[in-house]
Amino acid sequence: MSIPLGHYLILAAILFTVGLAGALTRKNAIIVLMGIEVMFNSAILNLVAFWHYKHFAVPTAQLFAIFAIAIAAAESAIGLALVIAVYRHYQSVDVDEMQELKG
Amino acid sequence: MWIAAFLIPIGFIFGVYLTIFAFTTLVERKALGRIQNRYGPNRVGPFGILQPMADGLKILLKEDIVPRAADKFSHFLAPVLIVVPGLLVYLVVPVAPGMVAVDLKIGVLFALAVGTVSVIALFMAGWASRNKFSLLGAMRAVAQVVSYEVPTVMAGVAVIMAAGTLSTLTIVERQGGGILNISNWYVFRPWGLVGFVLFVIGGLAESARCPFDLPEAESELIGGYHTEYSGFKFALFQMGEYLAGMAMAGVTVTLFLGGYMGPGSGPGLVGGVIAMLWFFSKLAGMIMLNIWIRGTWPRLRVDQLMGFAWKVLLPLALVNIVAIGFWHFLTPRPLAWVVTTGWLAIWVVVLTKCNAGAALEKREYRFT
Amino acid sequence: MDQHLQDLARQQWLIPAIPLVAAAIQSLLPRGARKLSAGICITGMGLACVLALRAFVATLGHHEAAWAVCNFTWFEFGTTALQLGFILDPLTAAMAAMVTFVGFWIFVNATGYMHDDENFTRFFCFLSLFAAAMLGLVVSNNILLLFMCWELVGLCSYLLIGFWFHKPSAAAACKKAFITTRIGDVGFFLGILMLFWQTKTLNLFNGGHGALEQADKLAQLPGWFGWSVATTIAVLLFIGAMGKSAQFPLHVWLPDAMEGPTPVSALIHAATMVAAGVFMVGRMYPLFIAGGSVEHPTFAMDMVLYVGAFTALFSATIAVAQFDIKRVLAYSTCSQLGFMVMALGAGGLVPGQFHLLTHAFFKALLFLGSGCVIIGTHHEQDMRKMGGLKKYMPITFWCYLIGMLALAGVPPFAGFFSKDEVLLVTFQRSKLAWGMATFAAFLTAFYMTRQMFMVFAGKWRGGDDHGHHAESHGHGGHEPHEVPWNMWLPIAVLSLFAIGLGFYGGKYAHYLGAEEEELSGKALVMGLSVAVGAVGILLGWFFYGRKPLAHASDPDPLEGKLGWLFTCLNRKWYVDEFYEATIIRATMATGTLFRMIDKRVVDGILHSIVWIVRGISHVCRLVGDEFFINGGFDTGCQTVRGSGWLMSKLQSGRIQTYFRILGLGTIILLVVYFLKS
Amino acid sequence: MNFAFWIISAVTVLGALLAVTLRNLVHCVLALILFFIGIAAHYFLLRADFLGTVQILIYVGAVAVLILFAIMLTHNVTGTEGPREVLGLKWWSGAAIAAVLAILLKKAILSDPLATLLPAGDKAQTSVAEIGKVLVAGWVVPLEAIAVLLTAALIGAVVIALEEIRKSR
Repeated sequence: MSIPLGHYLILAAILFTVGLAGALTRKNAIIVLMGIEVMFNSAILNLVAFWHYKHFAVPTAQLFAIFAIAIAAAESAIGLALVIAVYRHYQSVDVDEMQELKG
Repeated sequence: MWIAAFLIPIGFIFGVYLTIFAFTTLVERKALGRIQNRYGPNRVGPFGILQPMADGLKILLKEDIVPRAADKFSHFLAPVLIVVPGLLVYLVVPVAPGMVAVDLKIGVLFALAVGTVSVIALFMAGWASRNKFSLLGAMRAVAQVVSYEVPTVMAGVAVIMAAGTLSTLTIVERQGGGILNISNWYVFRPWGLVGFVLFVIGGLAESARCPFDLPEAESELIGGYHTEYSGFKFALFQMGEYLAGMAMAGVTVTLFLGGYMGPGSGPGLVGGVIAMLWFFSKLAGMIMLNIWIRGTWPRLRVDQLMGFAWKVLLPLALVNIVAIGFWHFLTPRPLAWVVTTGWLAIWVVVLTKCNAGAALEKREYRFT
Repeated sequence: MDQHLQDLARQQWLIPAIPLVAAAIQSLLPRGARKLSAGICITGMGLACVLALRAFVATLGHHEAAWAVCNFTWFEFGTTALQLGFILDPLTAAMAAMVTFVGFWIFVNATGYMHDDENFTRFFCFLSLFAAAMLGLVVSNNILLLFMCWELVGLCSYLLIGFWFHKPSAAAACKKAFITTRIGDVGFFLGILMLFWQTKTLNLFNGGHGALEQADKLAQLPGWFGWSVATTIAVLLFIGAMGKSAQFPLHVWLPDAMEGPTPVSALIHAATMVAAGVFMVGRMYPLFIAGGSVEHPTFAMDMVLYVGAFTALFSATIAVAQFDIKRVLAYSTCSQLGFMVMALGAGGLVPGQFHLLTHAFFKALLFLGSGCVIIGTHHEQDMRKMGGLKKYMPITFWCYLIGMLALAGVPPFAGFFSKDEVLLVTFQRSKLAWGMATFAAFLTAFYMTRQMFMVFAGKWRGGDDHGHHAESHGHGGHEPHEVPWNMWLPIAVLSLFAIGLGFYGGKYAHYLGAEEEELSGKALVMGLSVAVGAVGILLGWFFYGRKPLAHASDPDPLEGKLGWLFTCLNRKWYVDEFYEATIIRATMATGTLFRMIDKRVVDGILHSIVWIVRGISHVCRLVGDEFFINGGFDTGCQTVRGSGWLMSKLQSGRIQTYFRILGLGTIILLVVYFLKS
Repeated sequence: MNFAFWIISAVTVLGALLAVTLRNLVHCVLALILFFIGIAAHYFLLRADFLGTVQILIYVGAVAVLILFAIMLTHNVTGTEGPREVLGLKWWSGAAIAAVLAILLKKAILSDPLATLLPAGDKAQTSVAEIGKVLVAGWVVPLEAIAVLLTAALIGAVVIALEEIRKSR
């Protein structure tokens, strides 16, 4: 009756693709960052799911999860700071307008 | 069957705490009155006992105005989100031995974590009402809550280190024993005292009461983030605020004042009732303390408020953790006492000294 | 003695050098330095004269022909060395002495004649240059040096004839003179080439293996037209001489050369230049006589003989009908030259050379005299407008008379002896030539007396033909006047020589080293020549002395007699017209013909070639370059740019594009993973 | 038990979808917060309580607020998105890539034998203390590294954001 691992994997996959779609399609930088956050969390969920189904006894998975969350938080902080700085320069957060680093 | 197991604590929490909320409003107004040398509300029912019901009825009858430009969805959701964290905290507050809604192993962390949710609610309220003043008030509230949350959590860490567990029940149990179940309260430890003070200040700040009630300071921001609310939503805001205050008081009690520990509290039915009595009396004491502070202390300026949080409380909390470290490893108790008190005393002096200038600088007026 | 001669030979080059240096200095003088220029010129000529006389005197004393040669290397290139040389022998010495002496007096006369000409300095510079060239020709032992001086002399004659170049007739005359002599020079040059080709040396006398010393050897070698080489060379050289000495076919330039100033005519067309041709034949005499003897002489000798004889007769006839005082003398010179050439052709080297010397003196005298007459009559040259000058110009008259008598061959004068010698030699050789010569002598006497009476007898006809013009000037005709001292002194000196020189004929023969031989019919020839001379003078007096012309416009008495013949003579037998009609038109025709050919054929070909090349290049550009190279190259870099652009599109700077590529990448990886498993 | 999973995963997916598709930025953030809470709930379901609270504490408490502040700083206060952008090629290509990826992942997961693994039953849940002990004992270096990283991130973010104030004065 309990839920097989596959469900969690699919759930994580779906969340990941939703996050990716968000990051790809939306024009607003902040939404892109949020998309990335969603992808991060789906990855960590995947990790925890695997931990739960295979290595329940070993606590290291949770450590990894914690580290991952910490890194994700730091990343989003920096990302948002950058977005603010870019906004100051472009007066807009439209991803398409930030094109100056082009080839 | 197991659903019932869930419903009883929820019902208990709702019943008890909401009535406490109701009467706290009354008591607060009467106490403030007394402080300000006047009677509080005494018209409705004898000694104004029925005042809360009157207020509740009044608010229910009031028209619920929603500003046209407001963001409908978040305007409606904000009051709900403010109340929820307050109530969630009570899940982990042990009222009597074995009597806690949910015995989470990470009770304290849960309580603190839930506290952060209220930040979002504040912001949503301020932002949803599309009102510059309410937004300013919300931003101030968020800033204040976030900056005071950190020292509070750090202070909680000290207790967790002492108790060695995150579960609130075990923490309270740890504070039992000793002379009359009192001497083991963490508040009577040097680091416990510091932690207690930090927690009380943190509690006041998080619920935006008294010295830190800048967000809805009437004189400046006309009520801050809940100016645009009226009717029952406004009531929810009031309830949320008080519940948050009481929640922090409850946590303070469990962490530092030994929860339900008191002379006579024990595991049995009678001990349990006495324990509950001790818990609620300590809770009332803390509430009275808040009201007292509210009545007497002037409001802080924003920069003083922020400065105080980051430049005094946080360092003190970190120092406190170090102190608990000493306490934990220095086996001969009196040595531990001396070292920790000395350490803490030094830091208190240092912090007040180097912050003296900032805190008390003379305010120069532009238009003299 | 021989050593002394050798030293003198070595100094021979000084004689031409001094006038050359004088010419160089004068050429640098400004127009105003008139006196200085004349002074330099005359002193230069004087010095050369002294040196020449010194050399002449040195050669007199020898019993056999005094002879010295000085050769030196001019410059070397590789193995061959070009040698030049100077010679001192009786022929050269006598000639140099004559040229310098006569030249000197002519220069003195010229100062007077050119007195009021503004190009005075330039004139005297040309004169000294001419003298240097003539002397160089005379003293050279090298045929190339001789030829160079020969050309220089030609140049000077051109410059001097065309001195008044602003006169179109003078300009045309100097060109005519130069070109005609050049035609002769071509033959001369071919002769030199053949000589050098055969003898491998240019020196005439070079100690045994000089060009002339090999004459006998040359006589054996077969040359052109069946003649021997020597004869061929002789013929070619004589053609040169004909050009320079105005012999029959090439004589047309001499009368026109009278356009130049009179001293020029005197110097060049009487004494020196025209004599150069005769001198050159004399110098090359061994070549002429090589291969033949007196009995059957070589073709060259015959040619020289008859050309000379005919020229003498022909020009004498023309001289009779001339009205210009200088043209009469010009034609007389022409006939006298004919006499000299005839003498050489007849084998008489000595009589030819001796006649040359005497003729130089009295012809110079006559020309200078005519110069004085022209100056006296204010540049009047037409004899019909003169007359009666005897009373106005007594000195000139007497000197002119002496010169006339010498020329006519009256016994005591120089002309008689030398002409008699010539006639004697010709008599030996060929009776026909002798007859022609004697008739020529008669005509000479006739036209000279005609000239004397027309110029000096009768009354002054100057100013008549313009009739009213003269009166309008208010002071009657221009009275002729005597010439200043520096004009009549030279003719006086020359007249002395015209008298005295004749007696030295025998000494001259001995001097030249020719053996004395008694010639037959000497008395007949001498008597006949004197008679002929007398008859000529009588006829002259009869026609012109008895009733001198009254007016310039009167017809010439002879004209009435001869009628059409007189006009024919006056027109110089229409030789010029003949030349004009034939040779000149022919050359013009060939010129235009070649021009047409050049224009049509050559240009045509060239243009077509150019057109073809342009066509080819055009095609190449269109097809090759434009299409292949440019095209290929352009497409090449186009693709590169294109791909470059494509790649750069990828780096569009938009973060989401990178994301999409990332997604695409993972998809591909997954697909590969599935396909593999 | 498993219907809780379905509800929570439904809530999470809804949160994620809304977070990505909503026009109003603030609503997106709220949806995102819902998503974070959903994830936390899943952690509780997977009996990783500590993780759940940490998730709530960090994401809901800090990151969400951070995003809100970012929106406030970079947007006109109303937070309304600009005119709805035309669903150009870019939008479709993004969505297409995501869809294809989803299909492939799903195929990969289903085909893998692990998918059918069942939970190992109710063994003792690792307590927070255990985690703490392991963290400090075996994983001290990573812990310190994370600490350094977080401080660096903190300082970095401040420097980037602050620059504006200094310049503006």
